[in-house]
Amino acid sequence: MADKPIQGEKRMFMTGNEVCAYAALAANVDVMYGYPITPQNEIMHYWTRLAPKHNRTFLQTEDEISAGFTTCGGVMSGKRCFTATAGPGNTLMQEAMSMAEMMRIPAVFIIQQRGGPSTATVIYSQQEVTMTCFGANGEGLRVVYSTSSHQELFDYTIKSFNVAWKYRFPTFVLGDGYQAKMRESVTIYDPEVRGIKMVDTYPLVGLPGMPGVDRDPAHLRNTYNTEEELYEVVKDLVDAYEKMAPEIVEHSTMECDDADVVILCHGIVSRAAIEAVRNLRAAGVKAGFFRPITLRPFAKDALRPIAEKAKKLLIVESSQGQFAKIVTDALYGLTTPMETIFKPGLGITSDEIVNKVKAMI
Amino acid sequence: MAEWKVYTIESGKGRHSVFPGLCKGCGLCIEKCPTDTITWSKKLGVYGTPAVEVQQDPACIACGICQNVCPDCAIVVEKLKPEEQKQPKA
Amino acid sequence: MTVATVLEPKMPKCWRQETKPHKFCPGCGHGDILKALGTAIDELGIQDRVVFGCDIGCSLLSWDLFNCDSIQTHHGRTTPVMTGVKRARPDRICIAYMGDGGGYAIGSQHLVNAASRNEKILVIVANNVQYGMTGGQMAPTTLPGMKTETSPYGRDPESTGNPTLGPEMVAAITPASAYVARGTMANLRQLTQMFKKALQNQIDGNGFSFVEALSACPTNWRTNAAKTWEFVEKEMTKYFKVGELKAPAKKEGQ
Amino acid sequence: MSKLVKIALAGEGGQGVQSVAEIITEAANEEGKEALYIPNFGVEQRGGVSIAFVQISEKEKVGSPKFEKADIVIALSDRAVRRCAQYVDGNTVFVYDTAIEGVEDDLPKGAKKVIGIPAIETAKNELHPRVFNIIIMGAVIRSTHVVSEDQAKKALEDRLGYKFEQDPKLRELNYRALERGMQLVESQL
Repeated sequence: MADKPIQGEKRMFMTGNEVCAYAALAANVDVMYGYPITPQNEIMHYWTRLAPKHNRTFLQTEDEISAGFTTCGGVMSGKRCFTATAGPGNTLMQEAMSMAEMMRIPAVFIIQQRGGPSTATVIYSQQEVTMTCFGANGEGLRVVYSTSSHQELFDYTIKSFNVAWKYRFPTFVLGDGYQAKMRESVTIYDPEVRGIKMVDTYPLVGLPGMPGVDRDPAHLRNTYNTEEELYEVVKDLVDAYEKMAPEIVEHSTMECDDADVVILCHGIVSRAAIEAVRNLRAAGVKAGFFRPITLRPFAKDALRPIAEKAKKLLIVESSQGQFAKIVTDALYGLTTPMETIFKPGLGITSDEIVNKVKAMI
Repeated sequence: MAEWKVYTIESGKGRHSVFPGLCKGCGLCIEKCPTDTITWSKKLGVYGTPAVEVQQDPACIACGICQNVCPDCAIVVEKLKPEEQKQPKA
Repeated sequence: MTVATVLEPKMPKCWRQETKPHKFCPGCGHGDILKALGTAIDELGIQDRVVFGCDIGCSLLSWDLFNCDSIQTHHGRTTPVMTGVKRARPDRICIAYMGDGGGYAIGSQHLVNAASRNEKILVIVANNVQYGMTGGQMAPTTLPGMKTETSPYGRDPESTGNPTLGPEMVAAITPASAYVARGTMANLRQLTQMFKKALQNQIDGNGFSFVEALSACPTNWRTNAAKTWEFVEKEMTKYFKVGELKAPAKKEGQ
Repeated sequence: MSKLVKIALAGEGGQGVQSVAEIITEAANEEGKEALYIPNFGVEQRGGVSIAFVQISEKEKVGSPKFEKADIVIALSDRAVRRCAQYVDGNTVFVYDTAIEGVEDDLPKGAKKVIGIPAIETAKNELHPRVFNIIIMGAVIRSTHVVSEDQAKKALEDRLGYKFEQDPKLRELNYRALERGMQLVESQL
């Protein structure tokens, strides 16, 4: 195709919000819907500058409720669509996200976490973990990637569109205000040069032919008449989710084999943890590190043997135990002692982790 | 109650006072002054940008528009008694 | 001999001196609009009865501007929060203060329904034709052809519609007992009178009161003072006509 | 430069600290280093001090974007001097402008070194107030060696080239500002 917005590969130096806009372009996204909220605004700003040059479009809606539902509408009409939000906007958008779970709408949501509860700060946090994984009424049948760098923002935004359209579950890229606003190097690329084929999209409504004559009409719904009927539907949803989980679950580890203390964290905090493990190892302390990349589904099977072998675990997060709940759920029954650094709405540095680990041994 | 530093200049019919601790240097008053007598000052306002001050020439007519339009209440204009008024330079 | 007196800034009495200078940018219209509102509150002598609510967006920076009880709420939700206060405490004078995003986009359903129900509150929308706090995105009020961060090639009414005419809409759906007007920061005496009449309408228990105030955002418009005034007085008034749209007659015996 | 350099640049809005941070990190990126820059932003910044957190590493990816202690702190206003005390420890070089009044008691006591430079005066008297932040940029690169002088000039060219084209004197002015900034710290390091 002549109109490839990104040719080959290119090292760039930019903000994370700019990275997301480029990734959506590279992923061949058709439409972005959005409503202003800090710290995700620049995703819209870059998209509205780039998109028209490649015949892609944008709609600024009247609020996040509308941004979520227009995204669902765009996706059901067969287009690759996404939206981006944060904090109170994420709260409002849960209604549409829950419809996407129920109706298997492959919409992509980029969340740049800010402080909470309420309006709180526009800066940084990891307090949207519970909401992004399990928000709204339902079972949390979503895919959530927690990224830690601009490279991951680019890679996983592209991947999100493919996972969403292959498995038909709403998919989330969970970033944060730091990733949104900071600048660092990133290599952007045309997915094809890396052997990534974008999964074909297809319409759920507006199909060719006369409904009732040439084909059945598409009657999509999210309301059911009886308890039993709903139970069957949800059971099927859960089965499909569980079947998908082993195919997409991701994590990464560092020096866990002989570790006395294994640090557990996700997202941008893992950068501080990697630095901490390096410094601790240099000081002769056997520290290791485990990081889930998908928060939903969670890499339980990979974590359990590591946690069992470690002498101690340290959970580190910029929230008050939202991540720890996911971890302790996965580790139910194990007795490895566990300590925590909980800093809701506050960045975490490697020094803090190093000092804590030293105090634990 | 906060105490505000104030610079006062008498010009024409007015006693024109500016509170640099309130002046953000937006310049809205300069544009609205019907006699073009308000200008940038060497004194700095609250954000480290120049505050405003009234000049002798052209002279102030004490209309109070600058005080009225200032979004920060940084200006107070008082009308001088006839005997106190300054004549503009020729 | 003259008695030496310490000169004080002439702020409305109901402004809280300790929080000044206020947090708005240089040349921001909020300062002027809230000065007019403060003057109206002073002249009506209602400072102790006012409950002031502000939205998110730059209007939130007024959360500690007055020496009045104030509530900073969520984006678009100031109207229902103040409705809730008024319904529970009808003796309070409730003012919901927001920007054009909070009033005409995310909070539009609340504005429509509060107006339809003729809630006895005052809603003020500061209209600066874009989103200020989030960095200058297109708003429902953005003028055709105007460039913003999310309409970088200029607002195209074909795809994004025409500027929302708030007071015209509110006037159409309210009964005769509502007060509806559009003022401007370029005429603060008139704006103050509008606020006084709107507040009096609430005090009299007549009905809904709504004032839109044309405002300026030199920071995101990237205008100097001269251009700022030109835009407010010439460009904005081409679309947004200043004046009263609905002013109920005084009740019998007043 | 050592393996990783942490810089906190702080001033009033309009002093240009954010653009200095941007130019330096872009230059470092061009040299193949790993650079990370994050501003304080949004409500956090309104009416407050503008701070740029910069980290530049020889090779490895940079860790968390903000840090507890900086290798070098540059404070360009009285509020910035006070706000930045928290980033100073025994390994920090603290640079401030000598034109700032009333901060004698607020200068950090425990810093490795406290350096006063007359950047504001130099900009006003010798060059032009507009290139004040380029003087600061010179001071930063000379005291940290995070980028070479040549790369810094190339980065200026990339960013301001279109202006230099119209007025070549501007290029001279910017280069001189960069060099003056380097000289100002040179003798005190």
